[in-house]
Amino acid sequence: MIQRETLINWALFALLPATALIALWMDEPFIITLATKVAILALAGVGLNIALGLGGLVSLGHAAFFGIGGYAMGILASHAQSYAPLMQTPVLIEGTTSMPVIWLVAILASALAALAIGALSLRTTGVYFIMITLAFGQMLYYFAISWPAYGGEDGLSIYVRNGFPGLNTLDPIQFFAVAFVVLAAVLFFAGRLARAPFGLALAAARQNPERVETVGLAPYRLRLVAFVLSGAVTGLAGALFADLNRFVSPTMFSWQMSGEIMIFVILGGVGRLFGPVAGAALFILLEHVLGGLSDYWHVYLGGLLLLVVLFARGGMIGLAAGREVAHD
Amino acid sequence: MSLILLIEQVLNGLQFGVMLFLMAAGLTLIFGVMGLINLAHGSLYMVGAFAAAAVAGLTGSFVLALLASLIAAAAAGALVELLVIRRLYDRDHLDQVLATFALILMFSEGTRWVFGSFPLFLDIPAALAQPVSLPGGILYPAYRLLIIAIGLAIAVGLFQLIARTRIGIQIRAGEADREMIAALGVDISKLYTLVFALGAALAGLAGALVGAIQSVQVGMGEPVLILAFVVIVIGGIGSIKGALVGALLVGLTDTLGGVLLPPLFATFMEASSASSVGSSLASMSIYILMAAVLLYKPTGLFGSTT
Amino acid sequence: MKLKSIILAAGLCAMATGGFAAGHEGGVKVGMITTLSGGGAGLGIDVRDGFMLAAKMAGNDKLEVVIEDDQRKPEIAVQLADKMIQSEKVDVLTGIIWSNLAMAVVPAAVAQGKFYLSPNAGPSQLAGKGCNPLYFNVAWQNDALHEAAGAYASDTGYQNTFILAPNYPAGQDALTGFKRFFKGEPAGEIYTQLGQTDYAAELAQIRASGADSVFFFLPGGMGISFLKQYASSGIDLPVVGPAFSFDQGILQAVGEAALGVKNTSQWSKDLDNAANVEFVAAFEAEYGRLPSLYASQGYDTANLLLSAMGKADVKDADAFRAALAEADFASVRGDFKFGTNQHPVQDYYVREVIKEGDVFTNKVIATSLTDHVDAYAAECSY
Amino acid sequence: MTEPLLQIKHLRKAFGALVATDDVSLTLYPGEIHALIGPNGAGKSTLIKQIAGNLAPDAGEVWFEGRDVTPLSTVERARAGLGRTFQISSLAMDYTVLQNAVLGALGRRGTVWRFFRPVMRDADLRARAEAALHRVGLMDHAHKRTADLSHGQRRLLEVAVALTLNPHVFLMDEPMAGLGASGSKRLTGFLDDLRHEAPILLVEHDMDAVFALADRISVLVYGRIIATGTAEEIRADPLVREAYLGAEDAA
Repeated sequence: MIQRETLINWALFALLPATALIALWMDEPFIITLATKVAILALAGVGLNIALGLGGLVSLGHAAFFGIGGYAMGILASHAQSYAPLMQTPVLIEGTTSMPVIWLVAILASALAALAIGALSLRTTGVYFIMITLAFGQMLYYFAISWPAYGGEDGLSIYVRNGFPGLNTLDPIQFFAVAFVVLAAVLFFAGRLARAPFGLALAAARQNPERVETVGLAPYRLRLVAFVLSGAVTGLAGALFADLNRFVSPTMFSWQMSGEIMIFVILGGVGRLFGPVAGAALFILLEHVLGGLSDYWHVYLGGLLLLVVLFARGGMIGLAAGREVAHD
Repeated sequence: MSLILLIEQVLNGLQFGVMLFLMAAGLTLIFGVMGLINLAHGSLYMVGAFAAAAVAGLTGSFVLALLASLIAAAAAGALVELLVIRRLYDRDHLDQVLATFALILMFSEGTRWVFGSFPLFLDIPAALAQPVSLPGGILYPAYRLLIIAIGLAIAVGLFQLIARTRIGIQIRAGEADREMIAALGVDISKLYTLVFALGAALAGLAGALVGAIQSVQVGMGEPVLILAFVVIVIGGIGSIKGALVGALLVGLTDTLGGVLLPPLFATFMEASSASSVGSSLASMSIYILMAAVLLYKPTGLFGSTT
Repeated sequence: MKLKSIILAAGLCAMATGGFAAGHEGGVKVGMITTLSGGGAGLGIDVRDGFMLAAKMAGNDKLEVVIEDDQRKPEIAVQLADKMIQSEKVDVLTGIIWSNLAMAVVPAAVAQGKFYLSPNAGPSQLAGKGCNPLYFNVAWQNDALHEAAGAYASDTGYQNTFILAPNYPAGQDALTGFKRFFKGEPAGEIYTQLGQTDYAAELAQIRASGADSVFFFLPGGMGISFLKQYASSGIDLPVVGPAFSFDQGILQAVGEAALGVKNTSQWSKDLDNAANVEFVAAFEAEYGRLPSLYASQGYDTANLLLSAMGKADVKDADAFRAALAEADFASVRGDFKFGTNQHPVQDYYVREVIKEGDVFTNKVIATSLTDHVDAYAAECSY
Repeated sequence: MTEPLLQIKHLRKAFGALVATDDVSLTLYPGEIHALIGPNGAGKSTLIKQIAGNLAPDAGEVWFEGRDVTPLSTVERARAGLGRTFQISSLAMDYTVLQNAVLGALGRRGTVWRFFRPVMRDADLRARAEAALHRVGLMDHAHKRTADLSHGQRRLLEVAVALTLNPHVFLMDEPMAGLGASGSKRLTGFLDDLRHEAPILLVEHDMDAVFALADRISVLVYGRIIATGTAEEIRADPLVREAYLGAEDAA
């Protein structure tokens, strides 16, 4: 029997490309751009959800990885644009405009950062963890603002979107396809992850770390690996987001960005695989509907968020699917 | 750098630290007693500043303005506690972070709705607008000395309140054991509202005091909020003593870092890039301090180890 | 598909725009992206109000304006620009307040064949090597007000001014701009943190430096904080700054602390020309407040556009561009023309902060630079 | 006699002025059940925590299978073969009964770094988990959410998870608590057999079970072991009668 939540997930998932295709047919390229934005922000949320939903790690510093991914793209592409190599000694490293290469670099760079930040932060728990991740995010934010080499506060503009073999990424629908396929692949991976041995142990460590220790597994290492995977996915989303805008700036590192990524996860439902997709879609929709209604739309957004937190604890998918069912 | 300049900068760090303490004390009390992370604390700071500016504009009295900041922030705090916050006590930190993040959005845009987009005017009283001479030939703004004095007085008052009074006993009992306090026959929800309003009033007062020498504008609370969090995390969440020590540490590190690092870098770098690199590092310095403290003691300097 | 044209670069712009001629014959659709919510919303609101006032006064029903809020976030601005170009199919973009947002939006927009009229930001990249035939700046190149301040400081006889600005690109440009026209030697040069609100440490350094005057560029709340703290620090040196910290919207929040400060600007409410008198009166009547620098720039931007609409069809990009370049409109600043890089060649004034009744405002006391051409114009070639 | 599998040497732990563990030495030999009894507050839980590695002793050593494990963490001791059950059930409450057991089997296997294959379709792990559930009689409840189990069933699940680990020594903290008379009796029978797989250090309040099961009994009072011996010896010990059994009026 197909569970109700699974049904909702697939419906949601299909909605995104359907929207993009209808927009293509109606010649509304901006709607495609919005759908692309949803896909990319959802990807960032899926990344956070690995740490937050599965591992119970409330990171208020995921903008750090989002920003690192963004700057990986910005730095590589700007060097390619100006034909100035990134590094000459000891090995020659040149910039690139190839998306797969940029993604790889973004994933590696943000995973590395997550390893360092996680190794230090995971020594703490609870509020301390929330605050230390916030502090690391702020550290990178201030660094990015005052680091003149790549534009400082002004950020970096990349005038032409990076390339993907065989595709014209400047065509909105083709870029959407790229982002959507990446999202689908990561969702598939995250779904498998949650059911794999690692996911079982990680989620157990969230529910009861003592239990996990007693069966001879170290929660710290489980969490660290989860944090690294989570950071890597969010970093990948950052690289795509930078490509969507053809622009990176330190605001990608800001703590409001961390808050927004967290909002996508919560709006959709913490720990639910497709939660971030629903959350990001709703957020973007609200931004455009409410933003058109009033200059003060943040008031309504805040009110809505408050209602979700207070009265709809499973998020939107939780509301629609009813109580979470344990499954094995 | 001359000694006089250095002493003056230490005073500046002290003043900044004392102001941070007013913010951090409320945050840490609220966490200690209710176990709540309140991101919207910065909004109460902003409410205090706006109330003070509005009242000062109407009456011209700075004392009334300070009073208004206390009352308005306490009232806003109590209201928010009654309507929203009390539903969050049994929730996990994640829900608290989100709900209070939502409150920030509402407070900020709501204030802009009421007061408009431009900064408001709030000035210090003329009597304090001149610097005073300190021993050793140091000229120091009278108003900043006043902030230091008020801050220290409040610190002493808070310690007394917690050590000596009935409410203090209840607060300590609440920190130690939430069930015990109910067993003592204390109306726990009233106590919570009271503590929240107290914390809010302190934040509001800080907003008004600082608003008079800075600018009263929407969003003024967030940078201070983050610093206040750094303070209580360094000091140990729930500890008033920790908040005081943490606030002074952060205040001094931030001020002295900004003053000392650029010339330090200038000793081995070209002047203008030294200034730029030095001030970048200075702006990161308190976060580095915080990370270092947490690595050494994962629950802060005065935090309980459990 | 429209976006493909980016690859084809600027040379093919005219053709790309030509493809969308259908729809509004002789009309112009303007997309205004500006900051209407969050911090700094006051500036965007003034630009918008100034622009819309001019549009209303002209009563030209061929001008259609779409307004969107960028929340001062570059990412949002870029997405709005995509929306304006892809969905709204606008002909002209305008409205951006901040240099970093302009740098994020303008290069891509002009590459897609859209005109961009800047009502506020003037980053040096767009004035020099990165200049573009479709980009017009109706306000100033970013350095200009600082250059004017430097020139004024030297004219007044200051020898060692203490200079400070936030540590970000516009701040670095500000100090460079000041020094370009300042003949003395700065007594000290400090970069503060962006968003810093307490300047006690800097004030102590100013006091200890032995400077004879102070120049600062601290936009928004930073300037308010600095001035208030400066006033009570006991330092009694003359202060010079660009108009941003002394403008109509912000001045009331600074209060007495600003009285007597000299600031440089290309516009002032009391400039005595017919267009300005009409503008100030109309703005007060329409919105019930005094116009700001930003409002004047928004107003001029609209009038520039309207003047070009009277001469050419926006679909004929070359003709429309030529019409814009003529700058054939009555600017509230008095004389106004474009230089070779399509940035203003104009006079810069020195204003002093005064009190008129209960309201703090500015009056012009001197002219600092006449027919000033920005420092980057020579690097621009199309 | 053979070498003891678990040997506690002069363990000491103080919290301020309160000495919770005072020079405690204990041994556990293959095939035996060694019961640890004592009144509430005698320091049994503190002692168990030090043996399991949750709490570092101030002085003394814990030896396991001939090596000093005092510096090892809980995780390392668990991997070395120390199977523990908790006084208050410590389980992953959102998981099903089977998932909890599979978690134990996973810990036994030791390789958790598998990110792709669904763990619940791993035949090996599942077989091991189901066998353990079967042994404690929880197989009928395998797909129930752990939070929905009765108190007694959770105690059994604790034991089942410990079984999946195939430990060399069991460390059981009051496994009978809350089981009720019939459940208690069943578990007593079960533990009686289990000692041949691995010896058990048993902390228990249920005196019937203790006297029925234990090869040796140690009595802990105020952090000190006042007597160790067979059931008969303990019953006869005047010190024990005075300090402990006297109060309970043991049979």
